[in-house]
Amino acid sequence: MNSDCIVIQGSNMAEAHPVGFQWVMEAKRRGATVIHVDPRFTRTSAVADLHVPIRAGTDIALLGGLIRHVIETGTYFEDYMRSYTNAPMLVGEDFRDTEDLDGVFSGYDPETGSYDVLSWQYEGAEVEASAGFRDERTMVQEHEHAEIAGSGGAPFSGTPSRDDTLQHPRCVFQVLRRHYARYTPETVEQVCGIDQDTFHRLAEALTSNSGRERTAAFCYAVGWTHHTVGVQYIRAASILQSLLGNIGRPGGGILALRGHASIQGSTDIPTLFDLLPGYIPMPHAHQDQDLDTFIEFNAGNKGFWGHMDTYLVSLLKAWFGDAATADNDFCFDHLPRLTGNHSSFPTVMAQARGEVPGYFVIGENPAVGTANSKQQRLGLANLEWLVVRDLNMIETATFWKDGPEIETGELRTEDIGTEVFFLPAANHTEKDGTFTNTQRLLQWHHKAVEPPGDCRSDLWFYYELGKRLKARLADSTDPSDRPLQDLTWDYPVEIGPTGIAEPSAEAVLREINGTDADGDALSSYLEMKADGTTSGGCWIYTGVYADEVNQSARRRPGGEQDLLALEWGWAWPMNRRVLYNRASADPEGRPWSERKKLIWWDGERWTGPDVPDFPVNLSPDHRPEREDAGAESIAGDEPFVMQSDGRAWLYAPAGLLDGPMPAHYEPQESPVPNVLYPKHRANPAREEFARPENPYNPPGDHFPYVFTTFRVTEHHTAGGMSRWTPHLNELFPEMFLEVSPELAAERGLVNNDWAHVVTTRSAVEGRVVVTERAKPLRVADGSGGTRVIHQIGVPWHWGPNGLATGDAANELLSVALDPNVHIMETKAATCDIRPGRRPRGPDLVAFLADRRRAAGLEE
Amino acid sequence: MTAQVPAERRRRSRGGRGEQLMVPDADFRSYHDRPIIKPPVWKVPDVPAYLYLGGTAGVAASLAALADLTGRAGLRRSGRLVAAGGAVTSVAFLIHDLGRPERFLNMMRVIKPTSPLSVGSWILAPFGTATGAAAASEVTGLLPGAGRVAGLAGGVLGPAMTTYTAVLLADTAVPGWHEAYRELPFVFAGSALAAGGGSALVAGHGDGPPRRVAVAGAALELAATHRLETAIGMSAHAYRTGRAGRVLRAARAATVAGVAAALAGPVVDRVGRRSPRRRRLLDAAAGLLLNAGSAATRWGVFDAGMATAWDPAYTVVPQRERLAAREAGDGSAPGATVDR
Amino acid sequence: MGANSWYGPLADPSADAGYGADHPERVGFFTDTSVCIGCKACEVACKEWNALPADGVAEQGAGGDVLGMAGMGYDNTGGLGASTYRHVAFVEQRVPATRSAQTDLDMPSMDLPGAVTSGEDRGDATEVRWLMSSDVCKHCTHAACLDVCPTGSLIRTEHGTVLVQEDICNGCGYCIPACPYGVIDQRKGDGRAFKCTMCQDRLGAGLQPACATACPTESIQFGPLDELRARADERLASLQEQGVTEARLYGHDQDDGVGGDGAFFLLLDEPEVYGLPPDPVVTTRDLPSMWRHAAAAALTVAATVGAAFLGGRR
Amino acid sequence: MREWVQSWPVRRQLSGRDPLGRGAAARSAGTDRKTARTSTADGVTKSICPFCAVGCGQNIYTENGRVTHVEGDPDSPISRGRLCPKGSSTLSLVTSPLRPTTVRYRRPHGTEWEDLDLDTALDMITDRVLETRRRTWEDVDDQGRHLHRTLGIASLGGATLDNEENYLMKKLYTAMGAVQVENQARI
Repeated sequence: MNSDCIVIQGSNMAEAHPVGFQWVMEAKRRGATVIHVDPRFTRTSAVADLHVPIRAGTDIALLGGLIRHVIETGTYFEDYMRSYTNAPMLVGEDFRDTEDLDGVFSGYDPETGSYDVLSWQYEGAEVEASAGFRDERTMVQEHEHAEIAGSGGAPFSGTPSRDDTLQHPRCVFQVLRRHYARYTPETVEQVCGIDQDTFHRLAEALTSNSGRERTAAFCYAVGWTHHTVGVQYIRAASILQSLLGNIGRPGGGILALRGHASIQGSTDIPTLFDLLPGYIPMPHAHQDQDLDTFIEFNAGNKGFWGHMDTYLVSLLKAWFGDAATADNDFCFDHLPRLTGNHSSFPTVMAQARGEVPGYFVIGENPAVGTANSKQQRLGLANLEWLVVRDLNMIETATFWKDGPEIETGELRTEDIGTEVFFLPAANHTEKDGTFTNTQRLLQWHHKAVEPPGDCRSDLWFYYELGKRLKARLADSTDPSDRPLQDLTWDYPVEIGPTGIAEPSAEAVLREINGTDADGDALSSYLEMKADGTTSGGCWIYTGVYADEVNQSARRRPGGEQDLLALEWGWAWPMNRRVLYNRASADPEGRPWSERKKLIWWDGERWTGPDVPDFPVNLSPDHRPEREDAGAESIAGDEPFVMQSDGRAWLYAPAGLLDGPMPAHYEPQESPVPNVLYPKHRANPAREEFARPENPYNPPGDHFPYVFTTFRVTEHHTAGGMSRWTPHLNELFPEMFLEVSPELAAERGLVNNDWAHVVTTRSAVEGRVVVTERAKPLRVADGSGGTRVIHQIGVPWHWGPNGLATGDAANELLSVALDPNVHIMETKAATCDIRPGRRPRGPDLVAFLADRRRAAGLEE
Repeated sequence: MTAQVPAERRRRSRGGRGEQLMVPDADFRSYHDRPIIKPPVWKVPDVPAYLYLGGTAGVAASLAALADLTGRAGLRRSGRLVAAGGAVTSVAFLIHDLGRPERFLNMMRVIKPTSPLSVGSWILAPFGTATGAAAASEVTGLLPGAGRVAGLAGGVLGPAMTTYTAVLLADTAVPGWHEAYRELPFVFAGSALAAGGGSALVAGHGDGPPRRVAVAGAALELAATHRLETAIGMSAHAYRTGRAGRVLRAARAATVAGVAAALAGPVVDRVGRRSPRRRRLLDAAAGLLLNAGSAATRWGVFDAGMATAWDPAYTVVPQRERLAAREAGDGSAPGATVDR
Repeated sequence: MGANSWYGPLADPSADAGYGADHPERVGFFTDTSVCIGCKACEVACKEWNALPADGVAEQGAGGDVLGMAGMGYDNTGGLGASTYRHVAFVEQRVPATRSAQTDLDMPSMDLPGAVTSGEDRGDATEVRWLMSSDVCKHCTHAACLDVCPTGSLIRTEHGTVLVQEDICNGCGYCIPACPYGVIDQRKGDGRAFKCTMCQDRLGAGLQPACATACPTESIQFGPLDELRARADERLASLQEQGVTEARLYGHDQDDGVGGDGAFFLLLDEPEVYGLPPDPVVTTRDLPSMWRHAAAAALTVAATVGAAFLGGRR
Repeated sequence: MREWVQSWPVRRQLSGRDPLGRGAAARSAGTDRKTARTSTADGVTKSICPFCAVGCGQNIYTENGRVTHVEGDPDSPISRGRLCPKGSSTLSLVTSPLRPTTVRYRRPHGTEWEDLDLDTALDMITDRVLETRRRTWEDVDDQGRHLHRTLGIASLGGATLDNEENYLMKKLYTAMGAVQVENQARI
């Protein structure tokens, strides 16, 4: 809304977030330039001022090209960059760049395919989390939400050396400059297929709309995260935006557009294996690690992470109540320990091996919604018991009856031993609760009606399950049952008109918010203590129940407020709407410009329309006396309060597993070599899984085309909430495949006839949509010439159940993951496409085996 | 700026409708070649039959009335029966074509001069009543005085019955009908005369006025239809081609043959030996041919209109020409027709 | 009933249709297709509010019931119909590429040192443009459907809109070919004709129609018609100023063949490209002449029959 | 009869200001009775759209304990009352006749669904959790490291769950010792 230029890249915002897109259109009406960078020409491109078609999976090459452009043309926001980024910091002498080592950074171990990150650190500072503990440094789910990326800046101690003239060859600025020196417009053209003219138009739009008076924003979604180098995509944008001074300022930023009502909440209060609420890492297994050593390893010294002890102790108090005492480390040992990657895909593979007897699937449809769905279904078929809770009879609940493997004869219903409980769920109109939206805003939804029949909220289900577990274990003397025995589980229950005893969601929210020694609701996480006198289930949400009021339910009409609308819902942390907004003022605390002011120092305190994301009384000239006192050790001109050094990182001396700076790597499956680093086609640190169900397409002519998955606005994700709704299904009634007229001619595809896309995993069919919107791109072929790349758009909303049925795109995909966050690559892979319907039944199995043999995968 | 997209015209194959593009590739653009207006949902044979029967009944009623006044009892009787039968069947077809037949009486809810169907209903209702009464009197022999009044009333309404249906078609956005609004009433008038006169020929009361009515009507029908096929601008094409063209050619053949047969009767009488039986057969054949021609004409007209509704060219091209003429500065009013 | 009751500019069609001076002001839609993102929220919101059945692809004008892709890109609705009161059209076309380069992007020309223009000369280059437009009943000032309706089912409302009264319609189907825009249609299995009501029930409750309420980008604007017309003029001027010279208003002119539309549009190409007639005329404009021709023909019939009896011979 | 004649639109045409029968005279009783179901609703409940993460405000209209309409909340500064096609389809989503409302159970190797009482289902699931947990419990690993967990029970949650629900899930699973707790957020 306040932006002067909006670059939408890795997102199809108009289609996936139409209502959010109103603000982009508003900005456009006011004269902002809107640019859409995407492999596909979508409804977003249709209303953008410029569409930049890009080869899927090459965004880092483009962003790197822009970083180089900004550095070489001197169009960075110099004052901002010098003061607020780590450009002046000196990198240690041991660091070697990809430019020096043919495509890997120093510390790479080809045996394990991983990095020892020690050599990446600053000179003069010690990065505490060493390689051996790196799983502990599990950071913020940066891939999903860039604004909070800083929250997890890896801790270090000491004062790094710096050169404020930016001339030292090892200062971050110079390191960065050398790293991207080869990312020229020519390279961008060769790698991405973006002609140089278009590149310059993009670069010009971006740089001319950044600086003191103007700001530009990036919007992204899973088009950036679903890659084997996904985290580095966002890092690249962060570097660019930090150089341009577009972070922490109105109309700037890097906006993650998330796809689900509370996907942000699902990471804040994570149902993720590696996190505890509020991005506190789950503890790993050690010989003897107590609470103090855990904190020491994980907490930062400076900034708000410096108080992790108070957050964690409050969490343990919230969970284990009176049983948690200083003497027993507040039940720290009740927490189960990690020993590796327990994320979704390794779990699925363990299931397929029969190692995981029980599985709860709650409001999710992995049987069609997860990459390499067949592998997922084989996991389901090897469970002992499965609980599915959903609104509709989704494929995950019916795989044993009518799954694709039943049709092909690979599985027989009678042979599948999985016991399945399908429990119908309540929908959002039938329960109270909060969703956290993509802007970190918690909004309460009130219950309007009672759920019908056996439908129940998930809150009810887990409350009931917990109650029964506790009751059954009440007399147990087994020490492993102590955590359940100690677990606080006394939530008030409201009996509804139809007799359903629903636990109070407000009471749960209040527990999340936390209470003080007197049992009163906390109003800020700053009030949390490490002595066990406070409790609180998720420190970043503290304040949502301030003054004993459910702040998330506030609904002062937007029309009565300014644009920030601080009295609508409640945003974490502390209801501030723009993170790092201290950066909207210059080091002395004055707004960079009148046009772009947000908060400023009025001589006594930080003030302005937003809630300052900074200690409110900390004057710009404050210099800390000690380096390890948490928030008190921040200098008054260091806006990035969650970072150990208060600065935005152009170079990440720690915290990432696959490089301190983003480098271009091809996707796991790519039709062309890596022009920049011929020795390393794909991210050398990516996670691969060699399994029979998970073959990777080899390079070569057998899979000559690129496909990218996408959403349309008329459907939702894998269809669990949209495939049963007539009014949505008539709008997009069938699976389809988007191809260019050139590809249609090459493969004999006819508009609205059938075609099928083939990978080594599977073949899926759809109606052909021949469109000039799909544009073949010409890129370098890695041996001095060029070749045309055809990209096929494959939407992923369908499955066998529901009103509008069709093949699921996820059948096509393999599982290869980003090493930092274990997210799979769905946005770029190779395939073949052929006219007509795919083979069915056992023929499909034989057909795929043939294709694998032809590609040299099976003998 | 105009987009450089040539009108990409596909042949439609769906549902057998719009079997082919009937207009030689005119330079125009459309949305996926879909019709701009909605083709009528009126069904065949309901609506063509309704048009044909109403017209035939109208002329028959007039013939009957004048026959009554001039003492031609046979003609009166056949006319009254045809009029009543035609009216009742025509109403039956109309009701059958309604989406909600049980709500037929809603036609009488309002009187709308802007609606030819409303006006038609208000003509058809008294016409049906009058001709029905006259026919009842004729058959039962009861109340001959009232029968005469009713018959005369029917006779007066008869001519209106023959042409309001032309307005019914013309008062639509269907190019083939609307652009023919000047000609259609005469086509329908001629067609009704031919069929009405022809029905008397079939009944064996064709001598004299009915034969003259039939022949004159057929001449009018042929002349007016010819004008349709040539003089109404682009839509004329639809009357010459496709199924409508074939049906109209068949109609013309039937009508011409009917006229020949109708004229042949008296001529044969004069030149050869009189044979009442042959004469009857010849007259009956003439009457049937004229009626077949009349019915086919209605069907052809109906079909031609449908064709112009399905093909967007018939809507777009004339409107474009109109706009171009206006832009060229002839000062004509918006939407003014440029034709003829 | 007044001077321009059948044709020509008419300031207050409600008054013309017998509503008292205290009737509400005339309302309508201004659909600004330049900001339409083709999301079809209007289609869904309309169907949800009006409880319309899903009807699959409207098969070539007559409401179909096929649940399948229409082969028309992202448009699987096809057109307006008896169960589809809003229809988003998608128009893909190739246009000269200079458009966005010179007009939309507020930036200097591309003479950066070292910049090499690859590919063809921009002058001949083309690019793809994708237009979207949400079509709806035009609620004409002179509505042919209303005029030809024999039962009085179709009426002008107090809001100046055109409404099918479901309790009256007998499914005669006359309104369907009368509409110059191809809007109204007969619902299969029901038999009656249906079209956009402009959410008559919501208007009565002081709400906006469902489509305008949902529209994320204000492409569909609802309001008093005079206000919308002024807003449209402003928007057109501002687009023209930005160099979007292809922008034009459609249905905005009260001197046009239907006396101006109650739902009018800002388009970026010729109307027929969106499936709209370029110069629609209310068919009843010619009705007086039609009646005169019909009367002349009827008199011809009467005269012919009469003359046939004049001979008197048997 | 008299009443009928008086309400006959033709009579209104002849006597009123709408002689052509194109408006006031032709209006039906049904049209006069039309009311918006939002006006007759028992109540309006403030809610949030369950689809994407923009977080648009929704007003839920209810009548006799049933949802009768869902539309955008104009008060929301996020959405200003607007909804996308999915958000606009919420009424159909929450009132879908295709929605299952009873527990369904498939026994191991079974070929058909069976009915199951909700309470029984809960008890059976409790049994399964306890048994699996007991069987797969890991107290320490072979290096003697404290594990205190089970790898026998996994969970995958959708990202449309409420924060409160996620919280109870994470809390219960963690106390249960389950660590393979994952979410759509990652996949």
